[in-house]
Amino acid sequence: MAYLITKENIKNLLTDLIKLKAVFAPKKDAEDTVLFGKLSSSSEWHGDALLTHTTAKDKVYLQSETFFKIKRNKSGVTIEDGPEPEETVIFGCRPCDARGFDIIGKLFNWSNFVDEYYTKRIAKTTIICISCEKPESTCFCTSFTKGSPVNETGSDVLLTNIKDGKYLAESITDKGRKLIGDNSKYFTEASKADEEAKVTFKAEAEKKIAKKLDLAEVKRKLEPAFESVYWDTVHLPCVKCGACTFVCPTCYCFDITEKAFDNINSVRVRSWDTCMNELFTRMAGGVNPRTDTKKRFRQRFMHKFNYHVDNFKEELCTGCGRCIKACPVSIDIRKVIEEIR
Amino acid sequence: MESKVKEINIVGFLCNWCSYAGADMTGLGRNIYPSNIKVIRIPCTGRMDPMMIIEAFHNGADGVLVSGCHPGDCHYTEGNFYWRRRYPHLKSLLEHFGVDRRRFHASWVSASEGKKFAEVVKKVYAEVKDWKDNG
Amino acid sequence: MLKVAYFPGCSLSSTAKEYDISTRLVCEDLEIDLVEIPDWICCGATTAHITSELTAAALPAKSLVWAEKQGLNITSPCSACFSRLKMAHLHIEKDPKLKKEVEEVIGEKYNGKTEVMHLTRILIEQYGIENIKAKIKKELKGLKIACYYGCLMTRPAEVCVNDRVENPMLMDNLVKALGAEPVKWYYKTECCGAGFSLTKTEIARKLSGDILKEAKDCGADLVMVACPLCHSNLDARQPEIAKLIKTELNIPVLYFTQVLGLALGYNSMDLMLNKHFINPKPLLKAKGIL
Amino acid sequence: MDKELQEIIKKLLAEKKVDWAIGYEKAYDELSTRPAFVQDANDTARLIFNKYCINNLGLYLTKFKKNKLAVVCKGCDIATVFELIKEKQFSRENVVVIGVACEGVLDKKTGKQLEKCENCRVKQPKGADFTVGTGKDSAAPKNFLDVVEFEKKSSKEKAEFWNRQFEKCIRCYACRNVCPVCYCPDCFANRTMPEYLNKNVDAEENKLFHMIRMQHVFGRCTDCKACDTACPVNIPLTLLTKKLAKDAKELFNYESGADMDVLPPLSTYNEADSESDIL
Amino acid sequence: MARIGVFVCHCGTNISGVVDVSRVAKYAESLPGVKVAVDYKFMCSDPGQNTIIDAIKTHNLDRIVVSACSPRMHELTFRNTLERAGLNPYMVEMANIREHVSWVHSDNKELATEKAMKLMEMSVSKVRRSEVLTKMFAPIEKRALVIGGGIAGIQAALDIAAAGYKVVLVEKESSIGGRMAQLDKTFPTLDCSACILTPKMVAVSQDKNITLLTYAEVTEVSGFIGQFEVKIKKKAKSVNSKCIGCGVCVTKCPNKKSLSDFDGRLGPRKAIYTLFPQAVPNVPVIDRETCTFFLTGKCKICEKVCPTSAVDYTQQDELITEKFGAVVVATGFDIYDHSSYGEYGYGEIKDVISSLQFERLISSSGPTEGHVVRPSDQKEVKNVVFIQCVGSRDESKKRPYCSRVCCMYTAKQAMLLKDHYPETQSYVFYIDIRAAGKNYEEFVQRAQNDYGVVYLRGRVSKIYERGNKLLVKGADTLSGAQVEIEADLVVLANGLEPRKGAKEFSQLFHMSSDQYGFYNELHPKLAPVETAISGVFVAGCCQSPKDIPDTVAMASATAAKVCAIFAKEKMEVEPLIAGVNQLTCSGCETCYNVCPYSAIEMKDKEVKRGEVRHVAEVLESVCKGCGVCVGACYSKAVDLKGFSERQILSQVETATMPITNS
Repeated sequence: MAYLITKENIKNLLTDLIKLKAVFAPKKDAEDTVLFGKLSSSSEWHGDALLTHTTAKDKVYLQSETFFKIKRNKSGVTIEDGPEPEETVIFGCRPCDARGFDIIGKLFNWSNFVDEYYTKRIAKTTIICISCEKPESTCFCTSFTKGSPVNETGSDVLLTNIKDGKYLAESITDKGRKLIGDNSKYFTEASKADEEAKVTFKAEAEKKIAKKLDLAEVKRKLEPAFESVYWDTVHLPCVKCGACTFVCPTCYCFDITEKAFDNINSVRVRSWDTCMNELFTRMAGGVNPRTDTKKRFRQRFMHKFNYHVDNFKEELCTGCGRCIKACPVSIDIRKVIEEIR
Repeated sequence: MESKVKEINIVGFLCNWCSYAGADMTGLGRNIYPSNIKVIRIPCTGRMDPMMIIEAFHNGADGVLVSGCHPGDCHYTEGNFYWRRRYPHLKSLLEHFGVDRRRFHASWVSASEGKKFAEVVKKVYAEVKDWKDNG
Repeated sequence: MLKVAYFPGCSLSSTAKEYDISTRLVCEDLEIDLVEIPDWICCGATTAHITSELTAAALPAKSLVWAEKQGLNITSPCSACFSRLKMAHLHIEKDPKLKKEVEEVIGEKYNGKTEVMHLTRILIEQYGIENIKAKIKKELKGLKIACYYGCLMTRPAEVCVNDRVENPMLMDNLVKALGAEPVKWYYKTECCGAGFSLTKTEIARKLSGDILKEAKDCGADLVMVACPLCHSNLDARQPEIAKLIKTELNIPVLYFTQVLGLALGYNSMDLMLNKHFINPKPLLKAKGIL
Repeated sequence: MDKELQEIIKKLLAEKKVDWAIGYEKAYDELSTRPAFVQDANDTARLIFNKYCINNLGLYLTKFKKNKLAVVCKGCDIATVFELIKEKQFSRENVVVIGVACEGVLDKKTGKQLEKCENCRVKQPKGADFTVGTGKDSAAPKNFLDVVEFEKKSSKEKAEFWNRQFEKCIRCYACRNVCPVCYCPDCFANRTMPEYLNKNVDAEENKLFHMIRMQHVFGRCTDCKACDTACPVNIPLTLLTKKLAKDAKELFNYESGADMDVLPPLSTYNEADSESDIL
Repeated sequence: MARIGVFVCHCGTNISGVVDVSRVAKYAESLPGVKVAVDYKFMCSDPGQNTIIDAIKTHNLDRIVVSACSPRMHELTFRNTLERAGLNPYMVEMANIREHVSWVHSDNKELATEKAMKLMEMSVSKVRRSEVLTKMFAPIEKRALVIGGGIAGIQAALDIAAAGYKVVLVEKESSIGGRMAQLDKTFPTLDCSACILTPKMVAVSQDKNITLLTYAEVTEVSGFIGQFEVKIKKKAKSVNSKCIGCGVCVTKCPNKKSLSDFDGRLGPRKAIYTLFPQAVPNVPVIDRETCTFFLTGKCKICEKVCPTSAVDYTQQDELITEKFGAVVVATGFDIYDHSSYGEYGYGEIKDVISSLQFERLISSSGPTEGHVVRPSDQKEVKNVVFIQCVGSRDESKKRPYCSRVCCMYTAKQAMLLKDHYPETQSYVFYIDIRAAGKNYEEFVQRAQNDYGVVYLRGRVSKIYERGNKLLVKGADTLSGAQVEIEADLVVLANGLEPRKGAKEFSQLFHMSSDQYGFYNELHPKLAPVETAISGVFVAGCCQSPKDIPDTVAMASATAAKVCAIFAKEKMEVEPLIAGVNQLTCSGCETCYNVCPYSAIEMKDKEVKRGEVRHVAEVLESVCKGCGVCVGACYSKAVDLKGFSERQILSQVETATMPITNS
């Protein structure tokens, strides 16, 4: 079902939502950094930037998630769960971000393994996504089967700015339908013409994305390329920081640690980790199968475009291009996989 | 007021040869000073790893005092000279990060200056308290 | 062209007018541009520096600041003025507190960029002895000169840059360059007694007498000075000294600029040689210089 | 200029004077460049230099210790090279410094010229083995006005400011990993025995990381801004690195990378050092 | 998991009078790893220690905390206790709840008790991170190197050799003897310097334990106590061991163009020369810079006249490397160069001479065969002025220190002069007389009373030549008068300063020196002959100006120190020292730069298979455990045993967390 909502009403909707739930939307700070931040008023929403500096991933898959607290007492040890997630709305993310939730959602719910922390949070999260009009030079979402500036995968509601100040609102999931239903006063029904306007919008937006990769070809080239000399030189500029993976909507690797606060209280925490970090694969005895930058660098691309495709039939990437922008040495993921030999 | 006194936590790093011995001398002279200081014995102020001070503040210490031999008296001849360089830099850096200058102090206390050690602790306590009370 | 800020000082405007005239004359001849400091004020010699450190530093500071603003080094032929300027410069540089006070008093900043040089140093180090030689019109052959430096040009040691405090050679080198012969003597920096010249004249007479006698004993034809005070003691008092020690002295005392002027070909009137008590003309005529 | 640069490197590689040359090449768009590693004398055509060449290539010297290297350096980057030589990370003979005259570089994120370039006195590189182009140094020397302004804040305001900044920090360690002097084989942040830094990411823990990193690079940091420009969430690390430079200058009259014969301020001492603040 | 015992001491009522010790013990029991916690009246007493030993056995403890007095008092006691209980002695930590708690917080017993609990908890945290440490032993090369063949070096070498150890004595001149050989007589006994020195020199040459290397210099030093490796350059003497010391070559050598440094440049020296007649070894050397043959290729007279064909022009400098266990540095002094004194004529007035030149003039083996004559015209002297404190006690010359010997030798020289020439008159300008020493003051009094030396308290303002006399102008501050003395000769009492090149030499050993270049002793009172470098000792004037008896005493002291090292089979090394984890070392040399003891060595080492890196290594026998390196290391690669990063960080963490009771 498609609706129309005006920009004015979007703000009204936000104002209402803020009263009920934790609403995260792009916010701009004094250093011009745009991040998903908790809104206290709808005016804080900064809708001008195409992409936030980091993704909304951390609102569902927390960078540091407290699993449980441990308390020692006379009778032994008691375990106390981490805080319960609250009802959350992620507003104003982009289709590439939203599709990231779809991709890691599958991983955290893989065969007989369910990650209860992620599952619990995503169930309480409604994602309102806004289609992209003008891509950045780093965008390449159209290279993916499901990728598109108006893609709806992962979103609960998709907003598309079909004409000035008027947004086409499509409810994608039950959560989305409920949200529109609960706030129906801000929505009007969309006409056929409105829905057609979106088709034009899509065509134009996709046209603007210059780079389109043949990912099947990439996969075909990657499979035998593990020992390729290509990796010997392509990794050289990489400084092995974790910027690319931490801004990625799909990277999900983590580490679990414990910290004692005093002689009685301690806590177990899951934190994001990155395959670029040399500690990532280092084992207790000091052995490290991925000893150098080359191996770590290779892993990132192999995982995203080869191994993950084997397991999930889709790439671990949505083409948002954040890693390209965040990379301190401007390594271009598109160029790296395109030129594999 | 009692609870307030207890709330102030000062970590003291004393070099083994002068200031720790000086603090022992304070005891011998029965000079009373605030009990808020918890002393960690180090061989020399040159051993003082700035990280330990940063960690102390990070862990919630209200104040830190590092005390060593007077310049020229170092048991290891020059350890305190290195500390004397680390201190102003570290204090300035910590201040830049928002750690108030009243919270971090250094002193020279020789093995015979028991009275002085008590005075130093009182002074540090007063400064930390001033910061805590008046921001 | 060498350009220097010029601080004549009070003596050179009065009793030592011939020093000023000859200085300007030789500098013009050598194409050294002396820029007289406009509205120069008293250097504060003797009276200021024994009473107030601040006054002693602030008075010369005015001139120093002007020179610094013009980007010039500063010189004075008078040894007392030179000494005050130099000492003020050094004191201000060394003592931040004094610097602040001075700057408050004169209402201007002094950055210590200007260098205070005695005129002899300007001539020998900056202008160059070879360049002077090239300008000489008349070599002063056969003239034996005792160079008398006095105290203010060479003391304390800090002001005596590039020269020996105990046995200065700047003027001797100049004399040599002019073709005359500097006599080897040890009274170059002995006290002339100027400090007592008004209060205890007998001391000044005794000390100046020693100097003149030594110069004579060492075979000097004339004494060459760079200080108006030395000059007045050695020249003006010479007749009474001679009477006192019962020795025929009659040894002319000339400013170094006058001696230089002679070598550059100027005559007695140009250099105001007639202004001295001991008439140098007979000697100079005898040596074939005039 | 690019031609000249390419020719120099081509010659060095062809004559086997160096194993690797590190320069810049175009990256994903007109506004971005990236480090380029060239081993083949015939492969130099991609090397360029322009106002988008923001990376400090001195960074890679510690990673290629065993090779003879040629490295393209802006005037400011040369300080890094000298600092690293001073810290014995490689020897002067093993590195050919190719200085490039620079008119200031632009931050790829903002498109604005870096603040350090406004008061740069090494636009014409000094101390390089080869120099390409001529640059005109800025009239005014480096100033610390922004740091001085920040220092005026109360400690509470400072703490609040940094808490807001470090809430943003995602501990990707880009700042550390692009830092040329952060070359420790095993950073304290990675240690577990003892655990100086917890893996937990929150403002306090993040601040601890930055405090210790800043302490560790004191007197070694050349204020090259690599960390500042690398930060994916724009934390103004320049305010910290500049503070380090200011303190080094004011406390110990030291400038990193400036004088090869002077030891870093914390590696030496002077018996006459000030102790005005010591009780 | 650690098994910790906590022992809380009452110290009579010293502690328990203020601190609730049972509460401290009870709190200890709640801490992780603590298996037993007890309190006792006197923990340090025998029964107290037995309580600990029993508890260790009963509860199978592997480490303990003693909450009692200062560790400076009883840490050793409890280490011994642990050893007796069969545990590693370093597994004890003390919580100082007496000096740091009960004695200073008696105003508030509650707070005092809580602090005691906290300090105990911090010690528990620390001991949990303690590691087993073992004393180490290092081998000792029982050979000593003595550098400098003056009286200090000679004495040290003789004493060490007398104890039966091998000594190599290195001297840069062609003979040993040093400054003392230049002196005529010595104060206060006026016995002849050569007469008392020569037997010692001969003893050196005859001692089987001493290898004498003259005309040789130390060029490179590496290693550390017990294991120094020293490179010595033996300069080519051009005369080989066949020489019998007949001296014909010297007599016949026609080249006397150069001046003898030994004679204060007052007399000539041949191109082939022995330093002085009693030289040891009595073998001449050829100075290749002045020898006619080496300059022009012609002459060879010495070769022709030598009865044993000992002259060998083809000899080359030789570099030898030797190992030593300890080093005595006795490099001596130079006299202050008085050319910086303008008032004394900038060193340009020929008849203003240095004190050492006077020694040579009055010495019967000197250039004038003992005739004191003016260097300018060789005329005998009548009036002689001595000026003291030239380059001593003079701020303006940056020599504010007293050279200690000048007052005495000036008095001696004035007396000798009068002895030789009774008609002479001496004047001494002095600041004040420093004659502290046995029979010293009496000696100076004798000079004044018996020898008629006129002592004038004041400085000389000017010396200048007037005719063939020297006019000395000065002040006599006692009478307030200005004095003018017409002198024939002025003798300056030049102060003592370190040898030229002393700074560079000290860098060979990484020894520190003071602002003048004198080598620093380890402690000005309690370690006056040791240096900061273990195994390197200093003797004589290279450490500070001193007279012959002090020098000899100091030399013997170094010998005793060296023998004490050699008397042990192996060197015992305290284990509380630094260690480097080379895997994490970045090789930045920061620790190397800051170590006060040069206990860090930089090495290229294979740290992982196939990975050679430039890394630091601690010389275990040199490290004294100050930890400056740990404080300076950015890579956190170096750590200090007993005060490790883990231990201190855990103390910091514990100190800042509140007291928790479950």
